[in-house]
Amino acid sequence: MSAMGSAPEPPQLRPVVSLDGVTKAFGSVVALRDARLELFPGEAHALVGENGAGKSTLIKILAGVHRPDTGIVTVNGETVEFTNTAAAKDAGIAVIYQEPTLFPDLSVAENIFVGRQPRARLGLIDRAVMNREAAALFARLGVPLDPERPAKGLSIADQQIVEIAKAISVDATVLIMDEPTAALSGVEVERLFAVVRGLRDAGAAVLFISHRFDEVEALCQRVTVMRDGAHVSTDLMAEMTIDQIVRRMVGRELGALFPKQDVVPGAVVLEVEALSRAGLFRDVSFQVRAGEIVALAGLVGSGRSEVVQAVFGIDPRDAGTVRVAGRTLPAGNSKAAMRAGVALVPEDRRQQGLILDLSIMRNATLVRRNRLSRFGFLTGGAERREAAEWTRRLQTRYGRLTDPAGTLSGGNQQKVALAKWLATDPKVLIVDEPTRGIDVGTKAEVHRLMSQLAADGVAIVMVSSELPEVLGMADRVLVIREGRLAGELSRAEATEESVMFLATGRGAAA
Amino acid sequence: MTLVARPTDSAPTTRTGSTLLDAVLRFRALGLLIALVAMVAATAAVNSRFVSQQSIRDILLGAAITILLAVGMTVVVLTRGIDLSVGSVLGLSAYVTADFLQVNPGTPVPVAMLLGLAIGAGCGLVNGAVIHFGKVPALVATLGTLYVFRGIVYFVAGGSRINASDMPRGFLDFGTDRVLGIPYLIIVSLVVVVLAGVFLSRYRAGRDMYALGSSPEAAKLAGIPAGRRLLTAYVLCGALAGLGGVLHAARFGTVDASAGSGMELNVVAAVVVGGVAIFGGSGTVFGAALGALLLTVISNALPVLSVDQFWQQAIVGALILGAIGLDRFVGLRVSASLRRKDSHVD
Amino acid sequence: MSTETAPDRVADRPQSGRLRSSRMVGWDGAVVVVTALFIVIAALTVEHFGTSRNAGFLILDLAPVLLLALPMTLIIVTGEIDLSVASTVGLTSSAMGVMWNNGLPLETIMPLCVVIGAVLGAVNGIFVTALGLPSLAVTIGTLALYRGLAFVLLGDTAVADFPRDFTGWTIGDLGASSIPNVLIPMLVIAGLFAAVLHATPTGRAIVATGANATAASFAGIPVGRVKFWLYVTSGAVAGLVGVFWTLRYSSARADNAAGLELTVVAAVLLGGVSIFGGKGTLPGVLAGVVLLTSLQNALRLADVSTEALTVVTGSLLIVSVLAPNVVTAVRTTLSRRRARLRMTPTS
Amino acid sequence: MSASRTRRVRAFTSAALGLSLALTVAACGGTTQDSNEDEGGGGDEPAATADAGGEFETGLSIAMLPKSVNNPYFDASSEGAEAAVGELEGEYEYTGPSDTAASSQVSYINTLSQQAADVILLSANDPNALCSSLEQARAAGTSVVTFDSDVDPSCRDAFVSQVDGAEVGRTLIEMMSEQIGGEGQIAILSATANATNQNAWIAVIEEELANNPDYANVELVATVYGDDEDEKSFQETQGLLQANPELKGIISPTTVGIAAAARYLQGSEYKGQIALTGLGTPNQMREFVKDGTVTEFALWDPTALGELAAYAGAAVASGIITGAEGDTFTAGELGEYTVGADGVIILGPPTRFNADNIDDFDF
Repeated sequence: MSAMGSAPEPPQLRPVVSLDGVTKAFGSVVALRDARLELFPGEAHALVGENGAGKSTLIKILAGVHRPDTGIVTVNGETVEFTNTAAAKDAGIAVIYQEPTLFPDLSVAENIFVGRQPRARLGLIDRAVMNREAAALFARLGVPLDPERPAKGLSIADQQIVEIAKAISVDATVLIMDEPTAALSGVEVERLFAVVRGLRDAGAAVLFISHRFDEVEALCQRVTVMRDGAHVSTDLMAEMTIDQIVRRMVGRELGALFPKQDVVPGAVVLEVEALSRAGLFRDVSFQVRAGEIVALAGLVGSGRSEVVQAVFGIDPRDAGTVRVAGRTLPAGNSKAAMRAGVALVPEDRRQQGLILDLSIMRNATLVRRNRLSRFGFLTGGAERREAAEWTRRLQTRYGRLTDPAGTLSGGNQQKVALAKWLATDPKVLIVDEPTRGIDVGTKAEVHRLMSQLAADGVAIVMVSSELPEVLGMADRVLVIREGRLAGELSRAEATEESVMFLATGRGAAA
Repeated sequence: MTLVARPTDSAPTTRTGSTLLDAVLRFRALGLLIALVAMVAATAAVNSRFVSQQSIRDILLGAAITILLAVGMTVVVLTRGIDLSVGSVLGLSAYVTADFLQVNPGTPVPVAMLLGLAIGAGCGLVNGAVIHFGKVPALVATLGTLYVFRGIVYFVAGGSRINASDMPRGFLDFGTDRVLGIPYLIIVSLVVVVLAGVFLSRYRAGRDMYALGSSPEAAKLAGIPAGRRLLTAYVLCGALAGLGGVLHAARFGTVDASAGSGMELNVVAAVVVGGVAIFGGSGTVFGAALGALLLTVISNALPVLSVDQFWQQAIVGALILGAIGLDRFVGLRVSASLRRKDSHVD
Repeated sequence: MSTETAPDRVADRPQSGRLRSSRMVGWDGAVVVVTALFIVIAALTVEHFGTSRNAGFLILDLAPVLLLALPMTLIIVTGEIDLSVASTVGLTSSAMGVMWNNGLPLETIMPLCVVIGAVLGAVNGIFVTALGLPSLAVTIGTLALYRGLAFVLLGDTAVADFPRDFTGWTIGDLGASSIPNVLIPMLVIAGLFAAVLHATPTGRAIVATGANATAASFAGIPVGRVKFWLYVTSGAVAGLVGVFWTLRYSSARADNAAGLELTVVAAVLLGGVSIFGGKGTLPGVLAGVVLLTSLQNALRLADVSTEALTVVTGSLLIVSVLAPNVVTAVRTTLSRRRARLRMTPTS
Repeated sequence: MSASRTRRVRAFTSAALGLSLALTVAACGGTTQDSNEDEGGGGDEPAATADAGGEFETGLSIAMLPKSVNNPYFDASSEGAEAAVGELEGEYEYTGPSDTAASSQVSYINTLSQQAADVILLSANDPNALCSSLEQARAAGTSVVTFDSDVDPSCRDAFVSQVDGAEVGRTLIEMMSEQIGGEGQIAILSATANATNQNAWIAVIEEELANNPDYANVELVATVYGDDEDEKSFQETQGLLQANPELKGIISPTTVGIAAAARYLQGSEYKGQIALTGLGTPNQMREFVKDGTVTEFALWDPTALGELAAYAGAAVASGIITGAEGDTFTAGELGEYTVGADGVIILGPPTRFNADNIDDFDF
């Protein structure tokens, strides 16, 4: 994608939207502390930061979803307090969320115009006009979507397009986009950017959140970096290099982060052969030896999580075999996998890894509940001892073992999720995005722990979307593209470029 | 440095799915109609009087009140709610209205209907407030008010019964008279079905009901005034149950404290059989009305077919199970085929 | 760095989780205290309430509700519901009458009734777990279906000639005491359920399933199977209650226990079980059952009219869910206000 | 872990079986219906003898427990009972469940016996389900007199019957025959299928039709049950008319049924074509008699029934009667009554209501 031609307009004097000194806490978790941001008309502004840096919270405050605990939000110089999303909308703020939020049962056109459908006589909704306008929006985006079909069954990319159409349909003065391109193809991204540039040049302010720096460079004039919920810096894009930005996001040099010890791999522990599931992945085969860390890399949505879930037996598989230490596992039977010594720490710890309403103790001992019982009964003592032991080993910080897991910070939640599986003494440990959304210090601890486990002879499969983590931790990298194994790279071969090449099937993005 | 793109470069040409879903939805309504026709035909084959003018009028009359309540229930179920108190609301409205007419025999019928609507709307408001402001699940809240409203009827009515002779002639005539051979009650129900149908399909507030039930999270992000819409839905449902009470009084001419007891089951059955998704977001009042009609036809056909009347309740239960099972089955098939069509793995 | 899950998506979870847990401890504890207080006050103020004979009547009255509430608690804790229990009682009662009329010995009939109940529960379980249908809709359906089948079996007639040995034992007292015979088995069953829920791996699985079914299945818990067996248990217990009901009233009828499901659900919720699943204790539920039935008993003894009983039951049901919500809302407001006070000066 | 799964399955099953067996008490030989035949009936007859000339005690606490409290029929009975109790200078209470389940009545019987009521006047929802609690109440010194709807004779002291069953049946068929001119098809719309009273009357009607030459040309083609619900009775009436095109008349021996049927006929094309008679209250039926939908129907006076029940109850509690055949007592203005077989006291013949006399009654 080429950088765009025209020079950015100098920002005007008065910001159309500003946040100052905004804090927001969810229980004990502080998502934002002293966040700042100014958006000027006619500028495209990038907001970057690691997961958990507070970007999404900041957006949701601007969108009226959350209310800040302290701090000031202004629109056109006036202090505002959005009590709901409608108020933010009325103030001219449109948001495209990273996860599409469509109504599956409503038509595509109606999804775009919900709450403000064009009306004819007697206040009746004029469907013809609505469909026409929706079709016009899609024409502007260059996408042939049928406005009358229900949103149910749309692909993620199409859903995102509907979201975009929704946002541009309101002629917003402020357009906020939270990773809108994650699911889009190159052509679609180009079209989107053309539309956004048009809006920007017409005087709208655009806040753009993305992890693709090529896009950030192509679109934005200024960039704000956030870390740990706080504002780090705001600069003109032209004056920054990507290296500088990344350093500010991470807060330290990259190289030192990932201490994988060299281990001589042992016998093959996990063998996956020709694993397939209709519509998700096909013909995936690999082996993992004791002491090895094998990374499954690939784009989001390429089928990595689905593969490991089928290996563990949470999901069914249509074909293929999984063997652990030579024994074949039955399909779709996670209990058998557990008994064979497989553990899976899933991707989304809030929905899959932990039960936030239950106590730390119950979470930590949930998978071992049968082992800990005596004569079929659990009296609490054994659970407490075990939970205390493992939280200590993983240096988890908590108030009491009986506190709900939801009261912990993200990093400590991840440690509890790890603890409950490590307690099973696994032969094969599958970790899906092991450090997503946790702070840098804990990240390093998790990596050290994985390295230690590998040294102790555990075979580790790591699904990760973070290239530095993949490159730093993995002995071998398996790249999945569109549900198929695109290639395997040794530690020496694996670079950002080579992984990206396999993941996308072409050259890494500029 | 990150891996977030998903380059689906495959040209976005095949974006169908609408036709398939449409077909399913049509199939649903069609299936109901077929069942209805088959039921009527089978019964008429046994006894041709089943399709006489009088008989058809009787069936429609019998369905009229259930249809009315099913329309209100549809609105509530669309928002992912449920209102189990409709039977009690009907009883309360029927008794209070009849009592009022007993004292004020000169009251014109429209005023009586307004009174019933108001009583029902009040009950609906209580339901809506407890559900929305008190954050009590609809099932629990309306199960509670099922008791409470019935208790109030007992309290108001005690052991007394209002008989036909206590109510004004004009009101009772309204329960039996016809225009062009069509009884008033049926006309009232049809008007309500059409109005509610237009409201749900052609007004913003109506579409919001679908949106709320389809995805509450998305509705929040879209700035849909959930509170106001929920209150509207429950008030509407209550008001229609209240109107149903007035029609009940006019039709049967006898009202005591137990009027409408247990009716909620039939209404929920009608709505579910009529293809309204129990978890909201899809379905129409026309489907629900057809569902109510089908249930009435069945219960009217049983005595004609000399089927043991005890089967009736069992059939209602089996129909509920069959309807939700069928919807689930069809839904799974559709989503499976959509997934296959949409997938990038061949 | 990829898609940002972030604290936002389920942002207020941690907070509400903490508040909810503290409310839980408060609520079922509160119900136990309120129940105890109520019984003391009623014994002092309502004539005849405190007599041992009344206690006997009370225990017989609450037995079916209590028994049905036990599996209902477990089912609601997994986030599902079973509205068909009372109809299952009716159907097993009808079946019992039919089998008796056909000359089967009672010793065979009674276990058969439990098995029939279990089969009826399994039907619910299959619809809910194998077909993945909403339990509310399924059990409303089987509520009508089972009651209908009960009438199909026995019509509107009653079978009443059960032997006195059995009917007498059901309503009889232990020796010369005024402790009903049924009390001991009832307490044993209740203890069994309490132990399963609170002190076994199965109980942990049940709670985990209700709190977060996805996370539970990722922890290797067979969510569907847990629910299925709970429905089977619920049906079996309903079958047992069908036997008890029939013998207690020496009358097998299709309409036995009609509408009882509402009382059972009300008692369970009153006992502090969250209708959303994941939370609830059996001591709380026992207190809920005792409170509900002794309240009705006391009101009857105090000659309070039936309509009041109806209104009280309905109101208690709503209040049992409403009150904790109000408490939570007040606490949230207070803590937010406190947070603001704490944070404002520093920023 | 299939091992633990099977273990759990087995645990469930064995627990379920264990529970049921626990209740199965000892008894091994197998208790079947046949081994039970000598049971029931012949309960403990009170040993006391009647003091026929005795005086009514004053200060008796007398409670009426109807099938359900929200029923105007029982409201009328209660009025009569209350008046009688007033005469006798006793305490009167009217209490009961709002539904018509037998189990609900048990709770009320228990409550009344706890409150040490002297007399319970009961209209039973089930002939057997109430017996054990009635026995407990009687053991505690409460006299039980049933009215309107009886229980097993062994569990009560006396039964005040509204009317001689045979006479009701005969009256009903006689009225119907008169209205259809002595020939044609008729049908019966009853209450519930196991309603004791209705079934007894229907049996009499059938017997009359079979044996009485006056009714040789009258044919009973169907008996349906409206469950004493308006809607149900409505639908059953419709069904009757559709299924039997030659139908000339309907007998509905229940107040709910006759009112619903009348209301249906009034609004249909069958008005005036189909004769309708049965048992109904004048207030309910006045409308239909005046507009010609119904010519004549019958009923006893529920107020008098309640009054007689109260006197009978007081007589038992005062030892004037024991419920044995031949005992006599005076029921205020109603006059003297004699206890018949099985402790049954009969109020008197039913009253027929038609356009000429209906305005004289208000109940």
